[in-house]
Amino acid sequence: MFFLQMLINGIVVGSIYGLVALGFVLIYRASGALNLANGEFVLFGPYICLVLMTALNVPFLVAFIGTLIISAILGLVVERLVIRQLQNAPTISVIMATLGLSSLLAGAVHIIWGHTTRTFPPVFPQTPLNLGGIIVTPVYLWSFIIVMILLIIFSLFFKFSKIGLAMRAVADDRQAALSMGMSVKFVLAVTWIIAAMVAGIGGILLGNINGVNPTMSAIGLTVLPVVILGGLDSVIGAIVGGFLIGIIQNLAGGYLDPLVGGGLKDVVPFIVVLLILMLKPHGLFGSRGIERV
Amino acid sequence: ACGGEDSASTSTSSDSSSSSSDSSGKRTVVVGGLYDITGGTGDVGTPYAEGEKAYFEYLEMKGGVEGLNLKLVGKDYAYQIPEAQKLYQELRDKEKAVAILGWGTGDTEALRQQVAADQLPFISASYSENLKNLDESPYNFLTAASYSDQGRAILKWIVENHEGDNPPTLALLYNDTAFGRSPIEDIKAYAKEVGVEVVDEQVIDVQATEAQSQLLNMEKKNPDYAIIQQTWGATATILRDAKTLGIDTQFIGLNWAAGEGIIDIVGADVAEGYIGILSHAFPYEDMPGMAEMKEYLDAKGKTIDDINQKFVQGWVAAKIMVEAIKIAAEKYPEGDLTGPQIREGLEAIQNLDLGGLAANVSFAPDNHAGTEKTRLGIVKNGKWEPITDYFSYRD
Amino acid sequence: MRNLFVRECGNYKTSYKEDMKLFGTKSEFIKWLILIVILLTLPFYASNYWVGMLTLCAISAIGAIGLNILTGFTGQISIGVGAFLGVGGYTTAILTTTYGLSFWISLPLAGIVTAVVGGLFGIPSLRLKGLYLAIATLAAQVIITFIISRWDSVTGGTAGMVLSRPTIGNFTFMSNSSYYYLSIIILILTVLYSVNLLRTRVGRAFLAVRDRDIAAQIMGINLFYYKVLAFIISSFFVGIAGALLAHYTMIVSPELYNIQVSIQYLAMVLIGGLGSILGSILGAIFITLLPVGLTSVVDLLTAYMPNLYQLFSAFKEFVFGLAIILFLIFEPGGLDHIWQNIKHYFKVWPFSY
Amino acid sequence: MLQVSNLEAVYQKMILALRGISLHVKEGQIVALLGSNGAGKSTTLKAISGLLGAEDGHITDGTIEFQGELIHNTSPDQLVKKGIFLCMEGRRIFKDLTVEENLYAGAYTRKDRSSIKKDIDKIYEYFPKLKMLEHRKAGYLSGGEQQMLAIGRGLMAKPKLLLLDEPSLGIAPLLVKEIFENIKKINEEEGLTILVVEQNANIALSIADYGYIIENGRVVMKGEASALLEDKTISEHYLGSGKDLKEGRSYRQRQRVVW
Amino acid sequence: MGPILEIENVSLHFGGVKALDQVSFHINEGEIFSLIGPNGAGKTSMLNCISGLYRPTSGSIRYKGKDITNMKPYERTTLGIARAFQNIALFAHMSVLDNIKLGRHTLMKSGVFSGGIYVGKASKEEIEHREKVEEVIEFLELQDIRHKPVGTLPYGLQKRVEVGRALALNPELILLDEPMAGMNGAEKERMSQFILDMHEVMNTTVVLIEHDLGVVMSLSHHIAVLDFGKLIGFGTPTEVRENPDVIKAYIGEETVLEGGKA
Ligand SMILES: Nc1ncnc2c1ncn2[C@@H]1O[C@H](COP(=O)(O)OP(=O)(O)OP(=O)(O)O)[C@@H](O)[C@H]1O
Ligand SMILES: Nc1ncnc2c1ncn2[C@@H]1O[C@H](COP(=O)(O)OP(=O)(O)OP(=O)(O)O)[C@@H](O)[C@H]1O
Ligand SMILES: [Mg+2]
Ligand SMILES: [Mg+2]
Repeated sequence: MFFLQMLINGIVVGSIYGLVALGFVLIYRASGALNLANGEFVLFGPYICLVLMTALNVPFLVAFIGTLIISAILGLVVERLVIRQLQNAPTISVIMATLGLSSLLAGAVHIIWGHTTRTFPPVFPQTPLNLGGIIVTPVYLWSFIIVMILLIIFSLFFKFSKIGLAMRAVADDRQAALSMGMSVKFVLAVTWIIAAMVAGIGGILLGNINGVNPTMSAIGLTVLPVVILGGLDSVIGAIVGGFLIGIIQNLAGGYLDPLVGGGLKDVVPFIVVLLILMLKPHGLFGSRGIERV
Repeated sequence: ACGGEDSASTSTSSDSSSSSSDSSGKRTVVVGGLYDITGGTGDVGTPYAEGEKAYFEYLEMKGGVEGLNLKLVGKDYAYQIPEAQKLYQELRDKEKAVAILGWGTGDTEALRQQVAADQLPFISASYSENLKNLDESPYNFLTAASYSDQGRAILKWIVENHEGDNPPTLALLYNDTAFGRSPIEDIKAYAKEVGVEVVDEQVIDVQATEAQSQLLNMEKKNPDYAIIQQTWGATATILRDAKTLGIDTQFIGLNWAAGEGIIDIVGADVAEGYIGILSHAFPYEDMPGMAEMKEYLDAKGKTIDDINQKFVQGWVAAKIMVEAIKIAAEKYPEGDLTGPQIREGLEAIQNLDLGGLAANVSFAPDNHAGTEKTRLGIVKNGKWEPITDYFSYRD
Repeated sequence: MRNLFVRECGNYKTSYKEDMKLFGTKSEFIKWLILIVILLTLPFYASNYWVGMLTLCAISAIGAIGLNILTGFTGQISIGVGAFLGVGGYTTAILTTTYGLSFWISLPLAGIVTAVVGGLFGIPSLRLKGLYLAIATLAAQVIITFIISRWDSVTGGTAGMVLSRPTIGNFTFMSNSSYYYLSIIILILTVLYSVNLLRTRVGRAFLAVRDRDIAAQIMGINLFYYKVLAFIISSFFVGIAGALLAHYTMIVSPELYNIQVSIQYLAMVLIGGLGSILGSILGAIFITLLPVGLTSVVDLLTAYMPNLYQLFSAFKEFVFGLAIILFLIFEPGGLDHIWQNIKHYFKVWPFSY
Repeated sequence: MLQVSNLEAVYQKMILALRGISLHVKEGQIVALLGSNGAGKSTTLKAISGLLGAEDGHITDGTIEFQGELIHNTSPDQLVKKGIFLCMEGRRIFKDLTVEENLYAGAYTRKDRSSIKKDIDKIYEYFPKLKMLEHRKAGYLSGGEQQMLAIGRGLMAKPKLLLLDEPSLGIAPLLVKEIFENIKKINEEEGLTILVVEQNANIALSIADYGYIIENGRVVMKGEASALLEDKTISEHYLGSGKDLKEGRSYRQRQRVVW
Repeated sequence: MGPILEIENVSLHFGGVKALDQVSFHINEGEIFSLIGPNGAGKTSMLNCISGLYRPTSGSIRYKGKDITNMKPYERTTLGIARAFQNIALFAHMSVLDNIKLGRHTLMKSGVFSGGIYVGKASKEEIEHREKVEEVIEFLELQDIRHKPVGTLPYGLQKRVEVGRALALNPELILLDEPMAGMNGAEKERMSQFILDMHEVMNTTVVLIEHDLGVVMSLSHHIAVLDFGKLIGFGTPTEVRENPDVIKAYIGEETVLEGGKA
């Protein structure tokens, strides 16, 4: 029972990790860069949703869609004003720029919304569900469902849309992609828009769990092991990685923490990742970089 | 004397705010402030900083301190210790601050040696027991019961109020930082002394969004009480997950785990019955000490709804510092006030009446812990209500 | 794996070549001499505060040079510098405080211990590349700080340890200016060493590993050896910087070495210029002083609008981010590149091909 | 169809690569562009297809006209939509995509998605080797296989004007002939206009209608392909002297090709 | 002169693909040896096996009688095996000079200490080797571009720098993978002369992959022909030219008639 509860906990918590990790994967697929501002992207969503819900008094679903739209705009603006300017710069500069972005966005959040923790009016039912002795909070169940839906959407998207192909081509060789008639700008814009939207969704779910305050952006770094475990360029990897890390964390918390005096929960993902990388240098699902001479 | 001050006096710096007499013949005294506004503890750091500033503004409103030109120069270090170290240098060298109002445990401890070397009295919002040690921290002052004393007070309360036949059992929930671990050993030692059994300890990260594995582990030991040494975020996580899992342990938070914010975050429902250390008064409590603050708020066109307990806490810290400066200024009417003189001022404070905003404080050359007294409160109907008066575990 | 450091086309960096020229001509040498003299006389005319700030800059510069050797020259991104600074800091703390060793012995030992730890965490570089390696170093960061905060008996746990300033005979490096000299001299030695190293065989091998590791192998370069070597050398300097910093602030605690620190160092090398020693120094100065500058602006503004202090504080963060972004957009080559352009402007090379 | 006039281009604001090139390609023609290493051939093609920007290059002077429209300020993706497609030098296949995906990438701008599958099969007919490698990541292909893929990708785009940069690079002789025969065939059957840069002057001129020779960023000679084929200087410099290599040389006395 | 390199039953499989299938041949010391075959025949894979980038699935490779099948690539370099790549693999950001200097890596000694101190040992070594590098530069006529970053050079010149980098190693065995790709007739002739000089002046054994049969036939002492990973022909140019399998798979009837000129 204890084990099962840990397992389920891991999965539900992992679904949020997966969601946030997805944002990283999308950006990586299109530009080979790590979006270190992902955590701040996550931060924006719930604030916007909250403003829509409390200040404008719209129902949650409308606020949710509104948030998606505004997040999309945020993604677009970021791409236009920052990423596009660095089109010809090395990837590491782009990574650095996202770092700058994270500081800038965090500053913006502070300026606009201040420092206090805000809470969502209850959106999801508050009473925990008892599934045969295993207790799950509805918010987490919802994140699990949403993650699954997104997984399907993205898999289909990458399979059937040209953008999916273009994203990978752009990441592979930008100049060659241009010569194929792929608009690098368009591809990047779409990627950032989607990534911002995904982050927004993750943020809203997270905000429903623990309220919203600027420190929430820390999730950005927390999920890095997830992304790496799954493989930087794999959508399915992000999700599976999310579940795995969630489970590992909970099991470690459940069984190992009592032995070492606690605190392993936050370190264990990194240890696991280090070990797994030794066996699979590109994560579980990441594609191997090709080098031929 | 330290080298820092030596070369400062020979420097050609042309900073305006040096601690010399201005044209009106008043002596300028600069107090430095280190705030966290934009960092990890910004939610409590900001009202605290506002409280400190408010007190200085209030003083000015009331005509200031006789013969002194008192200034508070505060800077946001975003809870980054290296930044705090830089800003401290700036306060010391550029602003010529002679006393510091600090903030977190990490940065206070990081600056401990330095302030001792520079001889600048330092009051921070960290109530770490370490700082009581006069050999190691000769310039640090504690304005409220240390975390350890808070824990001891809780233990005393438990022993006195525990119902049931078996001796009370206790769990400790804290995070892996200097702040989190600060009282743990002392609490364990004291628990042993008073016959409370510590059955479990769990480490929960400051930024944890869930703590189910830890709580389930704790549940196995089924403690009667659990003491929380966390900030609001993690405390909220603990209370919520405990509710979800149907854990019936009585949670009791130290001062940073208590306060209004916790109710705001988890909702009155979940918070109901949660007990916490109330080291300072809430604005809505009708304490005599509130009069000054109300006067200030009126002048600013604000009400007590605009402030919270952390504001009060900052206000009190500033007030104690100013009190010390007044004493020092009286004793040393000539020349610039220096750090050691202000320290003397602080050490001369005897049973300073804070009008119920906090326990009265006294210092002495061999005691920098202002008080051991604190009180407990409980959340009832979405509001904190004190359940004890200020008391010391020794009482 | 994509090479993270190569822009898709065009605009090639020739910093290595520039390095060769750095001391190549007599006039250059004289210029550097003048610079050094300026640095060494600085405490005589700068305020105590600025001497303190520059000390911090110098210490950061040592660490940034270390990181640049790893990231800029060998192409291995590290997000673990913070923890390695900690290893240096704790080593010297333990050696001087617990074992009573002299600073002058513990300083190099701190470098060596950090080098060993860095080398250990460099072992995954055999198989990991690019961002995967970067995250592995992040893991190093998390694991090392975890160990430090848990190894109470040795490290004092989360409470940290207290250090004292170094002494020679009766003289203690207590004043800002004396510590400034200490740091600056070590910085100069670091610069001399790394500039020389990087223009000789080992440095070329580093660059080769960064640019095209397969070709490098065929040139007879043992990839593993050089990758780990880069970790070792880099960590050595980071360890030295950590030790210097620890004795400067006189405290070590796990919270001092968090990931923010790692990220700041990464920012130093990127803003300064990857693969440039001078860039590392400029970057260290920039990242150390920009917040200071912004604080002054905030103070200035607050003086007029005291009620907006909170807003301005947040603005600081905002502007900091903005500065980094603008910088990357308008000068992707880093501060080093700007410097080169300025130099180019004022100078006609006596013998340019 | 394509008119390049007095084109000047620089890299990194200082390296002058083209110094006033003028070219004319008529609809339905195959035009060959010859010249030694560094002459500026690739730069010319990149300029036409708008790809200089990605290499920090700029057109500083001159105009490019395609079907009566000035295009030197048009973005590369627009140019592909207009019907100009460049098979870049050095293959530049997408390493991480499979062979098939690379071909799909070639057809990125095409609207007639239904016939793409059919065209891919056609490419496999031209290059049976590719069919065998269909699902392999392109990065693992041999040099020549990659080159086939690059050409196939160009054909997939169904452009009006195809720019080929050294299609025969690294291709075995038998296949070179086949490729050029196919190019000629497509040109004749589908009226595809082609501008080809080639080192193998012999074979390029043999299928071309017209030829340009550029050196140091300038056109130094132009004419009907057949006439150029006959020219003696050309055969010496571009085809090699044909002398026995082992005769009469010492490396101190080597002659350099100077125009 | 005996064989410098002996390839024995070397096979190399990638999943289902047999890039090399039981290939055996040998290369004599001091000769110019060519490896030809259609695209994807396995020529580059063979060089990769020789230089250690691929490890054969089975079979062995002996260099000067010593089994090197399982040696690391960088170890082989120290034995005097150098290589230039088919797809240019230069260090694009470095100057021509530094690229070639890198070729001398194994011949130099300065390390972490002497290099960092520079004065003395390292500086002497740098100057000493600079002279050797200049010789290579002169040999390949790269004088006027020696300070240019190689990334900005035209394709043909980059190929030449690659050869130079390999040559700087003072190799006994040099592996050249299509060094003349992207060159016109005259340039090929020039590269051919460099190769002949390497062979004659420097006494290096040359292994050459090249699709231009004219060049191959006139330069090589021996030729091995691969097709689909199998060795389908081996011998002197004349022998290979007349081998019917080779004609069918690679040369083509007409080409032979044209006199070996593609
Ligand atoms: N990215 C670049 N940056 C700077 N200079 C460049 C760049 N690409 C080409 N050049 C320069 O432009 C000139 C023309 O180069 P280009 O590539 O057009 O020659 P090419 O005729 O195609 O030669 P090749 O036959 O070798 O391919 C050369 O001098 C080359 O050095
Ligand atoms: N690392 C690898 N993974 C999978 N397949 C490979 C790999 N390396 C080579 N191959 C395959 O092995 C075969 C032989 O490739 P190789 O590069 O040796 O050919 P080649 O003879 O050099 O051809 P070319 O003349 O076109 O360069 C090809 O079909 C190629 O796709
Ligand atoms: Mg070209
Ligand atoms: Mg090949």
